[in-house]
Parts: sequence; structure tokens; C-alpha cells
Amino acid sequence: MELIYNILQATFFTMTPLLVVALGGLFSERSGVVNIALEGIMVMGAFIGIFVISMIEGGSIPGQLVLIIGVIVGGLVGLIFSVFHAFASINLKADQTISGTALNIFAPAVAIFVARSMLGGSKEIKFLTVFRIKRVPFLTDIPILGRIFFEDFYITFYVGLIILLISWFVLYKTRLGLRIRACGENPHAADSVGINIYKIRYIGVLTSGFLAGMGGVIFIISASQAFAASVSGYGFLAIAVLIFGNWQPKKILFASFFFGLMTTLAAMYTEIPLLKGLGLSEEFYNMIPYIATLVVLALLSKSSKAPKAVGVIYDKGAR
Amino acid sequence: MVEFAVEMLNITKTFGSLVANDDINLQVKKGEIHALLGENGAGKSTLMSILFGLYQPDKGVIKINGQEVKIRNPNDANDLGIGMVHQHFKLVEVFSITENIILGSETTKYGILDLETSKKKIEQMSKEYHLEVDPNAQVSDITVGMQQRVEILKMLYRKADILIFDEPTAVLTPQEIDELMKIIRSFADDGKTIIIITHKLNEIKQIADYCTVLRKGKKIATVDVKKTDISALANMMVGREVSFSVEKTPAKIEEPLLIVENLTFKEHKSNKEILSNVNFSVNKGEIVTIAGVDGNGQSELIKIITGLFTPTSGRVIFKDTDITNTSIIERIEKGMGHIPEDRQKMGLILDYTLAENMILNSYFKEEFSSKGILNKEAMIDYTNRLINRFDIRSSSGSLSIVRGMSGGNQQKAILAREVSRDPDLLIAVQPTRGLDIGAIEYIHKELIAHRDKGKAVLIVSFELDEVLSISDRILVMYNGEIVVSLDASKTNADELGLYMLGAKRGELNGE
Amino acid sequence: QDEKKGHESYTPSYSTANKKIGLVTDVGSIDDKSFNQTSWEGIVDFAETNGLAIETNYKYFQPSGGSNAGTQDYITAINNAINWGAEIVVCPGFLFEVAIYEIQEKNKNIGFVLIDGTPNEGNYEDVYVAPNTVSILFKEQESGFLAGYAAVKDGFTSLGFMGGMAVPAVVRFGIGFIAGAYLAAKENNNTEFSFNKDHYTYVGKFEADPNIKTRAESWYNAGVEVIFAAAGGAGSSVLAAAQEGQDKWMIGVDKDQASDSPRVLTSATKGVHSATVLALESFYQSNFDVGGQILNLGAVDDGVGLPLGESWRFSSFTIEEYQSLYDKLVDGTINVPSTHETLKTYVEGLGYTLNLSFEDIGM
Amino acid sequence: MENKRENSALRSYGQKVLSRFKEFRVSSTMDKIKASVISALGGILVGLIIMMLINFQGVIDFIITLASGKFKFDPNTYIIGSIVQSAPILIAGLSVAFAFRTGLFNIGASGQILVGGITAIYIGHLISLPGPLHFLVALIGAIIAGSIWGGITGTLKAYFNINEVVTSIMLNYVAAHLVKFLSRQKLVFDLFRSQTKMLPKSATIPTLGLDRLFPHSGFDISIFIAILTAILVFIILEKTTLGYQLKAVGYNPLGAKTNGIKYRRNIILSMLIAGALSGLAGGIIYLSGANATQIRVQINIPGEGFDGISVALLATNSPIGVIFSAIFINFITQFGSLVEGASTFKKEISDVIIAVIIYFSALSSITLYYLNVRKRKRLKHNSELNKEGDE
Ligand SMILES: Nc1ncnc2c1ncn2[C@@H]1O[C@H](COP(=O)(O)OP(=O)(O)OP(=O)(O)O)[C@@H](O)[C@H]1O
Ligand SMILES: Nc1ncnc2c1ncn2[C@@H]1O[C@H](COP(=O)(O)OP(=O)(O)OP(=O)(O)O)[C@@H](O)[C@H]1O
Ligand SMILES: [Mg+2]
Ligand SMILES: [Mg+2]
Repeated sequence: MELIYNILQATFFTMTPLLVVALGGLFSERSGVVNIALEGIMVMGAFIGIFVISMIEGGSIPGQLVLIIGVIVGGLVGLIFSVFHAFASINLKADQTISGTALNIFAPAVAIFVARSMLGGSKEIKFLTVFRIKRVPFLTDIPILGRIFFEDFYITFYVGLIILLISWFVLYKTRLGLRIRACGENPHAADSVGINIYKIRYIGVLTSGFLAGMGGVIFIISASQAFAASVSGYGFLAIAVLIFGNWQPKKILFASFFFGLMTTLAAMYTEIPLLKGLGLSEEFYNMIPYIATLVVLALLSKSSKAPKAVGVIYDKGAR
Repeated sequence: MVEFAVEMLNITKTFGSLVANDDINLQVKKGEIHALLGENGAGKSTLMSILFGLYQPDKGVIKINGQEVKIRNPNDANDLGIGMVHQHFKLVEVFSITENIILGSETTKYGILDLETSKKKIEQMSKEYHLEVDPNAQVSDITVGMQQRVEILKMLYRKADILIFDEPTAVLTPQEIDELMKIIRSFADDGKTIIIITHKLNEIKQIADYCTVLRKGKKIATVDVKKTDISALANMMVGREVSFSVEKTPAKIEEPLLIVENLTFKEHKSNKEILSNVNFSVNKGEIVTIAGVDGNGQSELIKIITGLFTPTSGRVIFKDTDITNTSIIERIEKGMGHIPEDRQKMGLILDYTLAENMILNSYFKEEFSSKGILNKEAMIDYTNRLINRFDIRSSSGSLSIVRGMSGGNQQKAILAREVSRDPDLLIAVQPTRGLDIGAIEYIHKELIAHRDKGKAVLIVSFELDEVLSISDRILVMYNGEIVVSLDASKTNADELGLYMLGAKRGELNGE
Repeated sequence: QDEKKGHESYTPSYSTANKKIGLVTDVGSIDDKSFNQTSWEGIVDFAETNGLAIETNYKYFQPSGGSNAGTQDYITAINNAINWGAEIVVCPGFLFEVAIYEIQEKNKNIGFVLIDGTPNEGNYEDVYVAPNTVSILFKEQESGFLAGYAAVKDGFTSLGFMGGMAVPAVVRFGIGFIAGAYLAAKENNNTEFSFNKDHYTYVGKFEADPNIKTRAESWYNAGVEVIFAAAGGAGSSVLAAAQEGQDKWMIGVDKDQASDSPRVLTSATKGVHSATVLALESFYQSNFDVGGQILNLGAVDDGVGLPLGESWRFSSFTIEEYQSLYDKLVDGTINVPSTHETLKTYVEGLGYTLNLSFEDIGM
Repeated sequence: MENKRENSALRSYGQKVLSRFKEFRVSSTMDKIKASVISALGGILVGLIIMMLINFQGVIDFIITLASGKFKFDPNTYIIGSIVQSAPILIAGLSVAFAFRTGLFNIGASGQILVGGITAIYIGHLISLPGPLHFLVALIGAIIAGSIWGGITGTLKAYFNINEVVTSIMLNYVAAHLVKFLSRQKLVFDLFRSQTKMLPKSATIPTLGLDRLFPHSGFDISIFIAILTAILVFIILEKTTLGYQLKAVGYNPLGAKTNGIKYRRNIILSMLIAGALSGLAGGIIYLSGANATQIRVQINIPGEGFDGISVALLATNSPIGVIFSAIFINFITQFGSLVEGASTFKKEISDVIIAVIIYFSALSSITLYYLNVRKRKRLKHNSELNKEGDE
């Protein structure tokens, strides 16, 4: 039982950044723009977000608020950074893969370069605050669920779930969502009823920037106590989760949970008798999440629900 | 002075060096049905796109109800009460009908989409205008005819009273066409103004009040339809005399070449039966046409014969060999030619040159390659010969990128590739879709010539005129079954229409 | 092969007029909380006492190639430092062994300081420290020993070890740590004590990673009270897990990490900092009299130890107890094992059985 | 059933990602070269501006330091070195470009490099053979291993319709762990360094004395191997029936299939070749250098795979272009070291410059549009044509 609590808690923190960033990717791709730059945007968001956290922590602002401020700053930075991608791929009709790749190279380079040149020679940005919440009065005492959901958790997990709900709601229940989806499926149809494709795609890309930037901060605060110009490839994993989740919020939740769970099992194998009993070398346990994902995809994936127009440059005059 | 609902004056529009509209004037009175006629590429869609705000004219003025207006985008057009049903439907396939109709003019309640209210409104409109649709159905699941009704509802939903139809009948059955004509008529009677683009002269004759003819971007004339006969319209459009009937001698039928036996095909996911127990054969020396409304299994049938799909059960026998499970390339090698339904997605590699496309299913032949190295010269020589023989026009000859060629020429290229291989069985799906009279004439001639060499030709067509004029024998497909086999010379459009709609079942002559 | 072994002996003549000191980092950076950082701090320290200016007089260089950098990248980076004008180049880490072996005799008048390694051509068949090179090694096992002993003495009974990669220095830290823990357990009369083999691993990288944190967390959840993280930047993931646990601790490595978090119990340090200063002083003040030598620094040389003062966070283990143990290392009463075999003998000598198998973690 | 899978394969994501590359097909070689050169110059310019914004005096000092000879400018390190050491990213770039040309996004070059590398190292230790033969066998082993690794991606795409981007990302990690495991097995393990043992000289890439002719440059024959490979890839893509088929599938899978070209076989084949190229890059990386490069027992996804993407993109996926773009990008990287040595700037400026260059190259069609008035019409025309393709 104890073990299950621990596994779930660890799963929640591993999956949160993946969930948030994949949802970011969802907005961009649903509006028709491939965003392979999620990794770079995460780095950029984490860079400034963690920097801000390290500046304001320990002062009069309470810890959880510091975290929220950091996450939002990260989001805003991501949003601003993603303008480059939006501008290139929407206004200038550039190749979206190339532009995204450029952002991926740019972000860590700038983070290290600026940190090394200006922040006193160190590329690391440390912070001290522990953001994990031990327990909440009442909630933690709910039998079983209380321990799973309200003990030793990050507030960001709930931020992630709220973003999921909002994303689902926006995409499927609002006018904006209908238009975003239309732009990703058939921009010419959207255009012919007077929808401004450029505007909608900007909204999609900038939202992805905002969420990826947030995801960067969320990733760092739950992974370590310092930012060192990297998010360990989680941006790419988020793309994988987005595809695994077949471009649908609910399935993205499942995909990120699945991947988080597998990662947790792999990291904790020594504590899980069943796994340990296999007697494999550690590396083979570490491969579990990746292989399991491929196996699940092989079993599930026959039809891809990729937005039809994703990656296709929109040209107004096209018929 | 007459009140015009729409006036387009001195409109000029160029795309690069191409003048799509050259100083065109178009005037349409309120409550009038006005036809636009012209060959492929004459500039009809362009002119209407300008009216609808999709393009900006380089020169010229637009007046709506006498007022000079600027139509910068479809929103402006909507505000002016202009609606358009596009030649290529502008629908989001994964959306429901309701979502498609309201897109861009959504009603919301507290920021939330109010689909229920919209649905009611659509249901009510669909009753009022006799445009039957199921508001909950997803567009990818509905027939083309219904898609068109959705497009019309989209206009009406936006309270348009100037309605533009760009080739609305190209994809409909005769019965559906009749229905549509009635609806359009009733719109006009309600005082709405209608502009309709079509290649079909009899439709113009049937419904339009006036007709404006365009040729190569220029306006030729505007005529009163009642005072002009069909051949005059055709001459104006093409600039020469056209013949309407295909000349062909009776078929010299020999032994069967292709035999389809008890073919059944179920869709994997839904397990829906698309083809049920289909049996027929095609003989050497005849043209067999499969008629029917789109979506009754024709596409799947052809895909099974050509090897793209595997049937759930049944056999395909070609030249006395069971080929049900052989690969596509083996079938091609065995003497099958295929002009597929979608020339751009299936027939060609648009980013390859014309020459590269001409050897798409024979590049491995000794003629074009040795030891795995392509012989570019041979390839180009060969292509140049085909260009001459089939009159394929393009900007840089055999080295033109096919993407840059016009639709008609792309179609000719496929025809050239397949016919020149001299296949024993030539399969052609909708070989003249979207082409103008001249091109259609040419392709029909080639198909008949192929038959006359003693080869078998199997055609799928949704165009009744085509079916009737080119076939020796007609098989009608309805709901996954072949419901009748008819001698082409002994039937007519009305009879075919009844079979196509499932209202009648018949004998399968000798099958 | 042979041409390489023909080492000539020579007397280098150094130019020291410009006072230019270069540091070439290995895969880590100068803030890796590890030897890159401590040797840089040593240079800074030396520079400050001698009034030298950064960029003009001292500067660090990073090789290209990231964590995948190879010998060629190190050679290029060292050359870069020499082209800049460096009179002496400090190279922290055994990864430089081959590069310095290649380059020391081609730059006879440049001083080289190789920390944690000895120049050789790649397989230790020919270890050669040229007259212009000093090779500085540490007895990490002694440092780890002190930390392990202190932790168990302080009342901890469940310990873990996470190394970055199983490189010799890290391995020695771990071996000493276990040895110290067993000694203290014996002194505490804890016959039950055992170092759980599941809680001894090398994580495979020196950078922070969420998986490492999850792993550390799972250990803490399984009852481990303190983890010795000899893993450079990856230690910060372990620390993050410790901070979030209830009463969980982390032991830092190489330098005093107390300021990183109140959850840092202690740090098993080694004197890279002071050794760097020593080498530089020797170079600039005594014509590099340590050149050509291999220094192996341990407790005797004040080369290893735990931080005292503010950083002392033990509750029951006292500085006096620490001093007395330290003295035993200095005077040789205790000889800390540095290999797996000697560790086994040592632990068995104390009356315990060692249930660690190093094979399945790649040793 | 077959058809379903086919249809969704068509709609596949990678396909969409790639659609834009098709445009390059329409523009001429000269245009592409122009676009790349403009991007390169633009990137350098922007890099310079960033440097000046951060520290204007620093830039001046940098120039003075170089001009005055205070910094010893060693052409072997900074020029020859940057050319000859570009071999790995050149070949990785070929792998990515090849896949792109055949309609696939090979983001998994890193994993293929690792698998190829470890195989080469195993062969280096396991077999003893004389001189060049030994290294050749090791290199071939690397090619085969990389090919198999790439083939997995191709097979999963062909038979299970799993997007190659996901497979590649996942397989990169699997490779990282697998290679970590393999590199600490007794046979190859160097206990003292926690990395693979040094290879015998016979297994390393011959230098033909070039390293002594150009000291510090790291000169060996790998750059020649790389250039030959580029030419070979060019021939395969442009001159052979194999390339013809593969590209046809890449451009239009359904179109190819309808005409008898085997879709699955070609997808797999294409990934086998892309993987083989990456495997070769891995062999080159780990078999060259002073004593070859060892694989450390660590979780590592080599950067060369991602550099390969940049190299391919800058070269607009032309194999011959890849030669130049690889050398150029490597040159910029070395320039970073030079900057770090001769100024107060840090070497990461080179990555900033590379990023800007890649960004500009994404805008190349626009760049050309504004640069070349004569061609303006044609480009517009082309975009019209693409539309007709959408009908
Ligand atoms: N967006 C565009 N960019 C460039 N050229 C275009 C564009 N749209 C149309 N054209 C060209 O303008 C000409 C007129 O095209 P348009 O679509 O108006 O013809 P049409 O009369 O509707 O023909 P069809 O009967 O085939 O529908 C054609 O040559 C076409 O290639
Ligand atoms: N955008 C373009 N770029 C280059 N050539 C073009 C372009 N558009 C049309 N052409 C060429 O101009 C000619 C006329 O094109 P258009 O689209 O008007 O043909 P069309 O009249 O529709 O012919 P078809 O009846 O075959 O459809 C074609 O031969 C085509 O190759
Ligand atoms: Mg046309
Ligand atoms: Mg038209």
C-alpha cells in the first residue's frame, strides 16, 4: 500500500511537466502549426522563471506564491520566445521544423551564454525553497484518496490538471476552440467564413509557448534544486506524449500518466519486489518507459488523428 | 435605370504573369439567376472569389445594390449578404454539420458554444428550405449531396441573399440535380439573387435567366438564355464548333479478361459491409462502365481489382489467373493499366518532373534503367514522344514539375502513361472529372481507341452523360451491389437514375 | 607504440612573467560543485592573494563536445589556453590523462596540473609524468570513510550511496563510506548493521535528472535516512528529494555543500582547492618544484576531511570524536581500504559480512 | 485492414511536417545555395550584433587581440581542424537529409550513432586483424548496427503506423541505456575510467601521417570517408532506381503505392539506409581521434545526431550541400573556442550564431523573394501551383 502511494506520488510529479507541455503542443498543432521547439521554449521559460524564483525566494513572499510567480514568469517568457516561431511560420510561411529546430538550439545556448557572461561565470541557477506540500488540513485525512492526492504533492500537479480541464473546455466548448480546431483541420474552410487564420494560429502558438515555458519551470522545481540550461529532453518527450495522446486532451492525460508511471517504476525498481525479482541489470529497467510506450503504440495505433493541416503552410489564395 | 444587385465593373486580376480576369464586367439583377460559363481555367472561380472577398482585384469596382463597396474578406461579403458555395467544398470533415454551419458565426452563452440553439435553428431552416440534413452527423460520414446541402445552409444561416454556386452539380446524381434546381429556383422566387457557375449547358438552359461567357480570362458576352441555343453557348465558350456525341463503332466482344467472383468487402473498424457479393466480368474489346452514385462501393471495388485493398472474401481473376492476393506491381506487369480516381494523390508524384512521372510504373524496365542506374536520356526521349502524341502541355516539357501543370494536362499525362503501356485491361475511374468539353472529348476518344485495339476497358463514372455516351455495357452499383447490367445502347438517363437510387433492381445479363 | 615510450628527460624553463593561468574544465563546468569548481576556486584564491585579474591573468576554457567530448576536444581546449598565453594549465579530472600525456612533451615550457589522474597513453601501461607536469591524486576513500563513520556515529543506521559514474575517485569515495559506516556500527555495538546493496549505485551522469530524484525518493521512502551523493550536479536531484522527505539527509561531496541546503548533513571533501593553490605557488614561487611528481594527498596532507564550524550539523557526533578519528588516519592506525577486495577484508575483519556485489552495478 | 492503415499513414504527422520541404524541389540549385549563403551571413551578422550589444569593447578587444598576434592563431586548430573534424556531423547530416528526402524525420540519429559506435568498439576489441582491415570491419559493423536500429523505426512505421518521430525519440533513450550497459561489460570495460577501453591502433581510423603534417588538427581520413559518402548518397538519390522509388514514396506514399511501388518495403529501406549512415557516423566518432574516443558509462544522447538536423536543414537536404554546411557549422563551433580563447566572450556564442543561421534558413524562401525581383513572379506562381495540388 505504502509502495502504491509512493509510486503514484512520484508518477504525478514526473507526469506534470509532460502533461502541461504536451497540452501546449496540442494548442499549436490543433491550430495547424507544428511545434518542435517545445524543448527550447521549456529551457527558456525555466531559465528566467528559476532565475526569478532564486531572486525572490526567502523574502516575505510565501513559498507557494513564489512558485506560482516563477511558473507564470516562465510561461510569459515562453510566450514571448514562441513569437519567433509564430512569426516565422505564420507570417513568413517558413518551414516549421526548421524554425523550431532553430529555437531548440537557441535556447540553451542563450541560457548558458547569458548565465556565463553575465551571472558571474556560473551556468547554474540555484534555488533553496522546497515547494512540495507535506499535507493539507482535512484533505490529507480523507481515507486513501487523501494520501494519494494531498500528501507530499506539488501544487503544480493541480495547476496541470486545471490546465487540462481548461484546455479541454476551450478546445471543445468555446468559440475559440472551434475555430482553433477548424484552422488545424481545414484553414480554407475557416478562412471562407471569415476567420482570421493568422490570429488563431498566433493564439495557438503563443499558448503553446506559454504552457511550455510554464512546463520548464515546473520540470525544474520538481526535478532538482538548480537550473543548468537543460530540461533533459522533456520537451521532446512531450512531443512524443502529444502524438501518443493522439492530439486529444484526455488521451494526453493518459499518455503522460502512463509514461510517468513507467518512468517511476523504472526508477524505483529496487523497491518493487516484482520488478526486482526479474534480476535484470539496472539499464534494462531504465528502458521500460520507452519500450512500453512503443509497445502500447503498436497495440493501439492504427489510425492517427493528427490535425489534417498541421505543418501545412497556409496560403490565403489557395483553393 | 435598372437596379442591379451585383455589379462588377472592369475587374482585372492577375496571378504573376497570368491574367485570370481581364477587364470583366458582370451585372446581375435582383431575383435573377445568372450563369457563368467557360472552359477550365477561364477565370470563373477567380471572379467569384473576388466577389466573395477571397481575392482582391487589381483593378475594377464592385457595387452591391448600387453602392460601391470594398470586399476585403469573406466577413465583408457576409455583411453584404453575399454567400458562396465553393467548387471544392470548404467543410471541416471531423466536425459535425452543426459545427460546420455555425463556424465563424457562432452563438455563445456565457462564452460557451450554444450548440443546442444553433441545432434547432438549423433544423428549422432545413425544413423551411427542404434541405434535409442531420445536424449531428459528422461531415466525413455524409454523402456529397448532403455536403452540398450543408454548404447551402451555411449561406442561408448567414442570411445571405446573393448566392453564388460554383459548379454545384458536378458531383450530384440526376435526381439530386433536379432537386437542387428546384431549390435554386425557389430562392430566386424569394427574391434572392443567384450566380451559378457550371460547365453543363443544359442546366443553364433549364434554370438561368442570363448567362455570361468567359474565355481565357476575358468576357465574351452576356446573353439572354431563353433566346440562345445550346450549341451557340458552346461555341462562345470554346471559340469553335464542338461535337457533343462520341463517335464509336459497335464493340467486337471477345473472351472475358477480368472476372470478379463473389467479392465481399467489410470495413475494418466499423465492420460495415461495403461490397456484398459482387460478380461481373469484363471482356476483351468492350468498354464496361460502372455507374452509380458516389460512395456505393465503386472506389473499394476498383481498389480491390487494382490491388490497393484486399477483399474480405471472393476472388479476382485476370487472364485466367487468380490475382486476389498478388502485389500491385505484378498486376501492372500482367497487363493492367489504372487511371485512378484522384489524379493528384494517387496518379502522380506532383513533385516529380513529368518525365519521372511517365516511368512511375516502368522505371525498372531495361529501357529506363540498367543495374539500378536510371537512364535519364531514355526517360526524357520517351516522355517527349508521349508529349507529342498526347498533346500534353506544360511550361518546361518533360522537365516540368507536375505540380505546376493544369488539371487537364495532369490527367492527360496519366492517360498517356497508362495507354502507352498498352495494357490489356485499362481501368479508369472518373477519367474526365472536372475537365472541360475539349479535354473530355479527347480522353473519350483515346479510351475508345484503346477498346478498338481489342483491349478491355473498365470505367467508373458518376456522370450519366459520360456513362451513356462511352459505354458498351453499363453496370449500376447501389449499396455495395451490382443491381443491374444494361446494354448501353438500350437504356437512357432516367432508367439509369432509378437503378442508381436503388428504386429498381434488374437482371444481371448473363453474369 | 615504441616511439611514444621514448621519453627524454629535460629541464623545463618556464616563463612566468605574464602570470597567465588557464583552467580547462572537463565535461562539467566551473559550477559543478565538484573538482572543476574547486580547482577554479583554487585559482581564484591564488589570483586574489597575488592581485591577478580575471581574463587577463586567469581564465577558464571549456572543451567542445559536451558530455561526449573526447581526447581531441581536450587537446584542442588545452591548445586554446596555450594560444591565449597560459603559462600553466590546470586540468581537473582523469579525462585529461591521455590529452596531457600527448601534449606535455610538446609544450616543454608550459606547466600542467593534472588533478585526479596521471598522464598515460590510455591503458596505464606507460604512466609518465613529465618534468613540467604535476599529477595530484587524493585518497577519496579517507574522506568517504570520515563521512560514513560520522553518519553512523550520529545515529543513522540506514545509508545509501549514489555515485555519478563509477570513475575511480567516485568509487573510492563509496568504498571509504561503507568502511567508515561499518567501523562506526561496530563501535556502536550494532551487530545488525548492514549496508543494503540496493542502496548503492552509480546513476550514470553528473547532471540533475528527475529520474535520479525519483530514485532517491524511493530510497528515502524505503527507509534510507541519508544518501551520500558523489555525483556532481546530479547531487542536486538527491538533495531535492532529501529536502522534501521527512528527516532525510544528503551528504555532499568534494567541497562543503552546507550552504546549498539545511539538509546537507556533511560533505566528504577533498582538497582540490588547496592543492591547486599549492601547485600554482610552486610554479610561480619555486620554479615548479613539484613538477614531475605524483602527489597522493590524504589526511596526512590535510587533503581530505569533513567541514567544521558552521557546517557541522551532527547532533551527537562531536568534533572531538572526529578529531580523534582523523588523527588515526594521519598516524596510520587506520588504513582505509580503497578497493573492493580490501573493503571486503576490512568489513569482514570487523565481524560483518559484506553483501554488496559490485558486479551488477558494473564493477 | 490494409486500407485503413494506409490512409492514416498518409495523414501521418511526419508527412505533414515534411510537406514544406517539397517546395525546395521547385526552386533551383542556385536558389538554394543563395538562400543558404544569405542565412549564413545573416546569422554571423546577428551574432556579431549580439556580441556588440553585450560588450562592445569586448568585440574591439577581440579583434585587436587577434590582429596584434597576442593570441596565437594556430590555423591547424582553428581552420584545418574545423574542416577535418566535421566528418561526424557531416555523415549524421546525410542521414537526416536522406530520411527527409524520402519523407521521414529521423530525429533518432543520436541513438543510431550510439549503437553504431558501441558495435565498432566491440569489434575493435573482439577481433584482431591487421591495420586498415580491422578498422574497416569495425566501421562496417557500425554501419550494420546503425542500420538495424534505424530499421526498427522504419518497421514500426510500416507495420504499426507508429510515427517515426516518437519511435526515434524513444529509441534514443533505449540506445542510451543499452549502450551504457554494453560499455561496462568486462570485454570492453576500462575499470579505471568507467568507460570503454582504449582500442588497438589497428582499429582506429588511419591518419596517413596527416595528423603529423597538421599538428593539433586531429586530421585523419574520416573527412574523406564523409565526403565520399556524401557523393554516394547523392548518386543513390539522384541517379538510381532505388533513390527514385524512395523519393516517390516520400513525396506521395499513396501515389507510389498505386503505381506498384512498395510502400512498406521502401519506408523500411529508407530507415535502414538513414540508420546505416548514422551508424557510420558513430563508427567515425568512436574510432577516430588520438586513441579513438571511448564511450563513457553514462546516460548520454550524443549531440551529433541533433547537429545532423541543423546540417541537413541548412543544406536544404542536398547531399552535396551537406558537405559544405557541415564544415561551415563545425567552423562556427570552432570559432566559438577561438572567441573564448581570445576574448572575454564565452564559446556558446557559436551556438547562438548557429541558431540564428538555422532560423534564417527557415526564412530562405522569403529572403529570396525579396532579394530577387526577377524571380518574384515565379515564386508566387509556384505557391499558386501548390494550391492546385490541394484541390
Ligand atoms: N491563387 C491563384 N494563384 C495563381 N493562379 C491562379 C490562382 N487561382 C487561379 N489561378 C489561375 O487563374 C486561372 C483561372 O482560374 P479559375 O479557377 O478562375 O478558373 P475556372 O474558370 O474556375 O476553371 P474551372 O472550370 O477549372 O474551375 C487559371 O489559369 C488558374 O490556374
Ligand atoms: N502557376 C502556374 N505556373 C506555371 N504554369 C502555369 C501555372 N498555371 C498555369 N500554368 C500553365 O498555363 C497553362 C494554362 O493553365 P490553366 O490552369 O489555365 O489550364 P486550364 O485552362 O485549366 O487547362 P485544363 O483544361 O487542362 O485544366 C497550363 O499549360 C499550365 O501548365
Ligand atoms: Mg484548371
Ligand atoms: Mg473554377
